Amino acid sequence: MKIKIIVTLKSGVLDPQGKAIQQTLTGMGFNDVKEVRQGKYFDIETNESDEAKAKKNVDEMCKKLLANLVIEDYKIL
Amino acid sequence: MKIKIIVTLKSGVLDPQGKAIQQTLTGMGFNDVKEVRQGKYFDIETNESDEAKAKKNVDEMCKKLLANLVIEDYKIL
Amino acid sequence: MRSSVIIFPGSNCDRDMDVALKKYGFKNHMIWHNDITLPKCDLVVLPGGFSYGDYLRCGSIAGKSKIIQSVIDFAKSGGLVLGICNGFQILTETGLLPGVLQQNKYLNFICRNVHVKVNDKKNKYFKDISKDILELHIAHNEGNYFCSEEELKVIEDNNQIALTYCNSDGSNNKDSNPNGALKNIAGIFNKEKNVLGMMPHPERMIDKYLSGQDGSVFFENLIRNSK
Amino acid sequence: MEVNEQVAIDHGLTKEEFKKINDLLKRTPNLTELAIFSAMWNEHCSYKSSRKHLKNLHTKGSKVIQGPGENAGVIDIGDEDAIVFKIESHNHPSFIEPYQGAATGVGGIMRDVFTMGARPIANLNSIHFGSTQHRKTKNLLRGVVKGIGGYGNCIGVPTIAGQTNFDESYNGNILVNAMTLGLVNKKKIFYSKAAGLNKPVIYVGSKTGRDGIHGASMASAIFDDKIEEKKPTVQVGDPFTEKLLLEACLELMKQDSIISIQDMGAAGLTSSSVEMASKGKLGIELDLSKVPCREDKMSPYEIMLSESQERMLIVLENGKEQKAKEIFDKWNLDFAVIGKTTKTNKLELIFNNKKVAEIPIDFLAENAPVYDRKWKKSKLPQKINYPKQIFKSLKLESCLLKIISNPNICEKKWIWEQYDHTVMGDTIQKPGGDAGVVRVHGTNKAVAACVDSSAIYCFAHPLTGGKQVVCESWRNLISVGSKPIAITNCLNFGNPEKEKNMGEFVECVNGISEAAKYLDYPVVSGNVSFYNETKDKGIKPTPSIGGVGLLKDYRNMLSMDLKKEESIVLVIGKTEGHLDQSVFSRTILLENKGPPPEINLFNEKNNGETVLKLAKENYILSCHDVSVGGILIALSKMCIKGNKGLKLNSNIKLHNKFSYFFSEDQGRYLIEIEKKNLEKVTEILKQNSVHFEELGIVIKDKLQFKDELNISINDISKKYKSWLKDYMVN
Ligand SMILES: Nc1ncnc2c1ncn2[C@@H]1O[C@H](COP(=O)(O)OP(=O)(O)O)[C@@H](O)[C@H]1O
Ligand SMILES: [Mg+2]
Repeated sequence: MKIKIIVTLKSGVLDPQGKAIQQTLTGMGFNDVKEVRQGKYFDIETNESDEAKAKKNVDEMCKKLLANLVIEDYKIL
Repeated sequence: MKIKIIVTLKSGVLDPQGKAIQQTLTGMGFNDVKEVRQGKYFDIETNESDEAKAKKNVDEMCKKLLANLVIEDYKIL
Repeated sequence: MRSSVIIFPGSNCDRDMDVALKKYGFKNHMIWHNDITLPKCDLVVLPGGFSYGDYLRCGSIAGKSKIIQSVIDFAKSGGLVLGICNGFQILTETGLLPGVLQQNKYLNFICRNVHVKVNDKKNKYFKDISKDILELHIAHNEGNYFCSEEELKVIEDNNQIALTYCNSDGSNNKDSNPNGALKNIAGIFNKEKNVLGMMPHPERMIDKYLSGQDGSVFFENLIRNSK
Repeated sequence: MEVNEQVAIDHGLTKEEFKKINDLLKRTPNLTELAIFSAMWNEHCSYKSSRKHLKNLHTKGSKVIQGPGENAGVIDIGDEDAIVFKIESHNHPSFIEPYQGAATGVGGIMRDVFTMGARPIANLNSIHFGSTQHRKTKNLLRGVVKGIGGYGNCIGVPTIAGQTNFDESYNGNILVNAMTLGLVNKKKIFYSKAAGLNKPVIYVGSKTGRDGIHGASMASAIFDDKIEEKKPTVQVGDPFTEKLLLEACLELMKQDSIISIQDMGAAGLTSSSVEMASKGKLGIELDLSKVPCREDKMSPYEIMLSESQERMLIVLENGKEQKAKEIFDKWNLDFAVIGKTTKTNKLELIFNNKKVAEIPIDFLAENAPVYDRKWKKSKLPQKINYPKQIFKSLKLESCLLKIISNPNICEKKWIWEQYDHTVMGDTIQKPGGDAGVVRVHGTNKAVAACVDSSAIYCFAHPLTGGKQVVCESWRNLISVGSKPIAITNCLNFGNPEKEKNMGEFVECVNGISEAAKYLDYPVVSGNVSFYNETKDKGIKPTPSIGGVGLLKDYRNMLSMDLKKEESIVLVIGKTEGHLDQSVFSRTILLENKGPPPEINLFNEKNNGETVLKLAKENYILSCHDVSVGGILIALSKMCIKGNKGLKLNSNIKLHNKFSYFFSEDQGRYLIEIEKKNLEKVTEILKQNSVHFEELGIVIKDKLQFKDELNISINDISKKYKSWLKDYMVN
């Protein structure tokens, strides 16, 4: 089964990429854009077929590797 | 309002980072992981309050900047 | 011969390129990304560096800068456009060159000398070049060239592959591929061969005290051909 | 929030310090004021434990334009040119978040250099990690290297040299020291001293966020189990913005409008504004509502303590604001007039039209506490007597292969290939040699730089260790043919409140100073990092010395690769056979006691200067200093780099071949010379009373010694080159 994860910077943590993208979008004429924050997305294909178990595993992966909890939060979709 | 976007590599496009993560996870003992694909996630805060309009705008942003359609697909959540 | 080097915010090989072009006889002008028009010139160079910090995708944001439309027009009119490293990435992002440059296969930035083979000499960049194999320098994190199979077929059919990574004897194989690039591609042309994108930095190899001198071979040939 | 003693303690102040603040102010400070005191009186900003001893450092010399006390040191390299350089630690943040910690370390040191008007031309780094067996080491190393590269590569400044060490004492406390060299016109150096009344105070660069609030106090805190809670204070670096800031600042500096300029480093707006005012004996008034903020509702407390990166504070000439703003607009950076200089000698802060803090500048700077901490002297350990039979079963070849693949000796290419070391087109000696060398753009001059530490020696005997690091740095510079000019130092130590650690500090400083003075190799800048300790376990004393030397003509640069078959290799300096604290003793004999090798400053200076004389006469084909591992290791490296072999003389006078080949006696160099010059070289060496021995002759591809050693360079090379790569990849 497939599990999807989103990892985002904690609010308040500087997101240089997001800032540059927002400025570019504005420069391109997308004047409505107020803020852009960029994060990471992971698609994990696992052999575990029990959804609850799979998610528990993925939760551990996030904590141990996929997210850096110092500056990032994660969400399992 | 906030619009969320996910940009992923087209299937068939090599994802070295995803592969490295998969290997690391396996090395860490997560033996069930079959494949990892990494993508990007964007949170766009726009002043446009009409959802349909906002999404239309964001769709254009994706085409013009946020995704490189040669190798990437996008999805507006 | 007149050349223009475009400076984007975050370009960092612009000075090196200026030094190299002047050394081999170009009259070079530095052009700011916010300018709208190019001065009259024979060659436009998009230099290496980290335009916009490589944020989003390398070259993607620079690909939207004001000057780019003039560069595209210049290329379409047959002018020589050369993109080195980040410049190559920008050229693929603007669509002047096919494909994309992905992250290096082993996920590390690589700074070292490599050998590349000149694959096509029927163009202004490599016509009559005195060496078939050049030792050049690479310094990049995203040099892993990729394109779809259909596209690759077109590229190959048109002889658009300009340079391939090789061993010092010219043989191409996995060991001589530093970044995982498709078919060992280190540089490609557009169909008309007036636009060239390449990962290696010839401008860092223009005298014997630097990493080597094959950059000189490249520039000497380039100015001769653009006359 | 009501300020009381507990709040002060939570801010890292002691009870006594809190009382002193109350006495000075004659009232209780409000929370913002308390935070400002805590930042300024912190070890990191006030140097309260080290100041007394740093005064002893030798800092004077004919080439010194600016010694310690400014953002960076400045030395004269002839003509109109000067080099600005400094090293700085970013240890604690790098342990918590290796990528961002290391990246912002590089960013910070580069700002220190371009603040003074210099364009950065080279970066170096000294990094120390725990045991290679420790579970965290690999990831920390990977993250730190990526962070250093990520920042330096993006800015486009070559990383030309560095040093990497592993030792279990860094298991819980890695060291990341970053060094930058910049080039400036002697007449256009900028300083941080404010001058003049009612001058506009300008904020430029990135916006202020809640990053790193309390970073300065973290830098001086001992790690404990609560480390997780301290995490959110790590800053994120934005090298792209720094590149813009660099270009914008250099552009503004071309106009005559800057009176003083200061980067916002540790303790951000607080320390930058206080320092500028304090040096200028002025007051400063800031309206914090005008500070560009990234987040809503930031309080004066947060604005003053934020350690958001890529920001600068400038005092401008009146009337120059508009022109300056145009430059920062062009580079798309924030620009705001946030205050003015005043005659009150106070720091006065306004927020939403209300005064929120008022502190005499003196209280923060000059009246900051200074401690004369207790310290313990170290005894010189007894020399070890090695019984003869322990050498019996040893083979030269296996010892050589084991040592050359030791983590602290093996090739560090996996690291420096990730650093762009050739950008700017002037790097003529890349990492992997004794020192990195970059040309002074557009001239025949070149600058050499290296960074060294030797915690093992410093731990065994701090005074000797301190001297040794300076000498090693001097030798590395000589080995590339440059004349050593001056040093910067990053003093990484444990908890200064412990007598042993404080003693290590005091004696290392004395050792550094003694050697610097004797060699006329003054200290022009530096940084102290105390409290490198986790759960009571401190690091070995680790002063990192960054050295800078000058080559008047870059074409005379030396390198270590053997050049020519049939030429002769000499060892300069005497080999006494000192094995204690050597890699050989520690890894082969498993003995880690005993004194470090002795330093003889006379020989050190004489040998070095004589090597330079020989270089000047063009007698030297290649040169390498003998450092850790001893002669055979140094020789092997020369062979590997030059892809040549060496036949060692069979009549070398040996007391014991192991102590001859692997001892780490100081003051030695290996030089390769042409056979035909042997006589002339010998004569010069004798004239200068330099001890030397003929070691052998360059041959094709083997390292040979009698019938005891016959090994292909290829085999040695594989061992040398594969260890780190294999370690990191597997
Ligand atoms: N972290 C690093 N960054 C850049 N270069 C490094 C780093 N670590 C080691 N090096 C390079 O590897 C080489 C070997 O270092 P070292 O073992 O200290 O040399 P030696 O003792 O022979 O002088 C040096 O040239 C140094 O510049
Ligand atoms: Mg050395």
